[in-house]
Amino acid sequence: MNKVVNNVEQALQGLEDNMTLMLGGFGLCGIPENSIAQMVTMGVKGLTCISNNAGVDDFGLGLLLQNRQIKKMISSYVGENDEFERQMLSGELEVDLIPQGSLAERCRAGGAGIPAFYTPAGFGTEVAEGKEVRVYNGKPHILEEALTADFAIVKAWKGDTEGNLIYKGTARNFNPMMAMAGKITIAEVEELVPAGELDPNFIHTPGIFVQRIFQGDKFEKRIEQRTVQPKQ
Amino acid sequence: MNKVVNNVEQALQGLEDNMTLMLGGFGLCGIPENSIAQMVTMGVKGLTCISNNAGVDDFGLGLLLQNRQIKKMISSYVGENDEFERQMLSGELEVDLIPQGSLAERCRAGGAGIPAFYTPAGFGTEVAEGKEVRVYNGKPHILEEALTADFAIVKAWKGDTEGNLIYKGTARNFNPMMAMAGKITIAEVEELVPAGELDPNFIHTPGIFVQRIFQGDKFEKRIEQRTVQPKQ
Amino acid sequence: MALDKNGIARRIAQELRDGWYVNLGIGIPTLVANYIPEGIEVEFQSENGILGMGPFPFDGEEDADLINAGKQTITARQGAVFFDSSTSFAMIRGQHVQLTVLGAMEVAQNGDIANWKIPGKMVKGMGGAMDLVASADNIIVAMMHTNRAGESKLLKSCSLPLTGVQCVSKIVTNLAVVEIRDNKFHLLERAPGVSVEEIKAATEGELVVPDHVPEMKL
Amino acid sequence: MALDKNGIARRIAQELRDGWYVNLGIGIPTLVANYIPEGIEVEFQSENGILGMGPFPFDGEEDADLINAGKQTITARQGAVFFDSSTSFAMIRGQHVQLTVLGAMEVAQNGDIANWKIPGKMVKGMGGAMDLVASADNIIVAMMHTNRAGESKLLKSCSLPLTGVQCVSKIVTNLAVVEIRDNKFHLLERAPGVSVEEIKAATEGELVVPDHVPEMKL
Repeated sequence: MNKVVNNVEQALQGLEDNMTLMLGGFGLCGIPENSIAQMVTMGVKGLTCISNNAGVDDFGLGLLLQNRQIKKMISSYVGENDEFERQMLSGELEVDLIPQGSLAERCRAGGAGIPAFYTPAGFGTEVAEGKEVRVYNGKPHILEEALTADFAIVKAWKGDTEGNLIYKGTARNFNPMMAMAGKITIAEVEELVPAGELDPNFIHTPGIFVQRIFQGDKFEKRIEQRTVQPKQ
Repeated sequence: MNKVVNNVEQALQGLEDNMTLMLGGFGLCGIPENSIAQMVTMGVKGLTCISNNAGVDDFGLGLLLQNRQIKKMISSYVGENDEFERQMLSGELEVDLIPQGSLAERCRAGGAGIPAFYTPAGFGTEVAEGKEVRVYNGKPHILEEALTADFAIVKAWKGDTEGNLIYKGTARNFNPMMAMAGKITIAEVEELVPAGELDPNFIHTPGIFVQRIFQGDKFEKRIEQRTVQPKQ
Repeated sequence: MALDKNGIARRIAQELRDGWYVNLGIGIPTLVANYIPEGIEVEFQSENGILGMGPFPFDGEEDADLINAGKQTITARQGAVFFDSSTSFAMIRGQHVQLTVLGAMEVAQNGDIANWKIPGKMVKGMGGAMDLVASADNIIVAMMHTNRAGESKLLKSCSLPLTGVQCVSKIVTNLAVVEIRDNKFHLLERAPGVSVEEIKAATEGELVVPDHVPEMKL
Repeated sequence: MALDKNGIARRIAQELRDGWYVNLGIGIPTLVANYIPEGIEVEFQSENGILGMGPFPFDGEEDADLINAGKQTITARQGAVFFDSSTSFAMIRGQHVQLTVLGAMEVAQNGDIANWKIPGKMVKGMGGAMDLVASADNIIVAMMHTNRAGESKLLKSCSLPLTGVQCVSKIVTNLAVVEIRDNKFHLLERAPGVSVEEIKAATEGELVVPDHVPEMKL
């Protein structure tokens, strides 16, 4: 079986209106740029997107928002996107805000066959509304359920033909858990290498979680907050 | 703060009778040999040991069993140890047998602040006795609780002075989850290097989980089943 | 003639499909890796933390840090990957492994399996078997049709403590290939030269026998 | 004279202890890293996946793949480590981080905190704040004592949607250091030149004032 597809068009085959997607990344760091651009081209609509953030107005998931392709966002923080805030306040966009740690763990749980788990995060807040509460170690915890997706789309630094992935720096973030939780997981990588070139001891996402892999045409890797100090 | 201790004696300071310990390893692969030898020397008794296996009669945890230092074992498979089987059948040793995946996940949960989770493993078997059952996705799951330990003792290939660890091959196994779940986590490593020498992108156990680290004097690394094919 | 262990493994290997990830238990299942059909690529997962398990090492090249779940020294193939036990069972529990092959002491006609404990006698533990059988969609049991005392291991209901309930899809024994459906054993194939009568006699549970039962092609 | 943001950060830095792992929120908390006391080593965790965060990079050396939770470009110190989001929150939820410093819109005298939402107005989301406040044993809030309208942010009870309940241990504001105990605010220190009366006037919740309230030493 060959997991390698030639381009982003082939990678996203079967991605249709009204599907649930997971998209890796934290802010604009480690997002699957090529796949997002292709989704704009495809014009798929009514999407439910599980992603920690919603991009900025003119990059990342912001591009899909501008285009009204997203029906619902499941995120932890969406502060950098004015269009998002406008659509949310006007009611055009459904939004499910989830504590970041619970979001990460719910994706991992979805990939790991754990349908639900208890966490203290969100107890006593509106996040806990309608959720079961149980006290462990003298502390109330709420029951959170696993998340899965029709497609999980992740971005890695390097990948091999078996689908094994490694990420770079803090671009790892949500990508490994989401890779586990997709019915079909697509990886776009900066560099695709033959199986055997990556050290088996230092792989972040084992290929078993990845169904399709391709080398992205172009990675802009935009920086959201360029903070520097002058050279002395 | 300095996590580096000079020797195994210092590493195990405070380890007392009747404590609960986690010990990494699968079979004899990746076990903390130096710490186990030291525990024999110390003669601590009444221990509850959480470890996937129980060693063999004359190596690994088998040494503590021969010495009657273990009160209770929490394991998934103990087939290679005759003394274990004898003590268990005679009732001298308490034994809690847990499905391997549940054992791994319960340790991770203990380290990750997740007090309980649902898993399908063991439903309908004696493992499920007294445990809550809930149906998710049409399939019954049982509720399993987190495990923690007074001391978690792990073995790594390399470690640095910050406590960051990397493992080699299949010697990784239970070590990373147990490292997370100890009130005090002790790492014995084959090679201890200064902070900065390990690539921050390829560390298996972040130093935050490790309180004490030392370079082991000697690693026998015994092979349990030497299976080879002749060179042609 | 009834199959030997290698014959059982050879027949099970015919069930492999290209691109599958497969977990092989200890014993007969391990032998399946020796009979992968031409033109098919599968990856073997061992629950102690490797995907892409290769054959035994050459004499003198064995590595104490590279073993399989049976604690045997192994090698890693090109493209292999090592991981920890919680990731390993995330693969298993999350149904990323397409086929699980394991041995059994008893299988019941409703798909229940017992393979980990004989009360008062054997207390080795379940290892990863309970996670595997509770999670996998596709479970093939590899075993002898009868035990050493000549008693059937394909039963109306298991007498030993269960490993998992209603989970076995197929059984390949020294005598037959049997599918489990609608709480019954369905005879699919006979071992070469083995008669339907012999299989019936060796099966305690309800066995549905079609008009024609083909011989295995090995 | 009331403290500025840097003064608040400087005072909070005095709470650091050698060997601690510390998570600093966005805003004033980030500044704490600039005032680590002599002779103390702490490691900063950023929940997007780094432990051992260093200062901002030199101009021209910024790396899009190396940011903090505020999406700012950063550097990694010697001995740093990168990890994924589930591991990051395992550290936080599992109480491996000894101190959390974060901002707030409101804090109540029982330790409740609100810092993520203004109904009908601000919908940025909670990010990692709910996990942090629900998990950490030691939470210091860094904020101005009053909001832009001059209203107290130390309240009998929060009016905004909560981020966490009964979790804040200490508050450091431009006016004072306040501890939360027994469902009351306890005044520990005054900012240099700020009177107890000023602090009382700026505190809506119940404030316990000891006979002597020392001035902060900065």
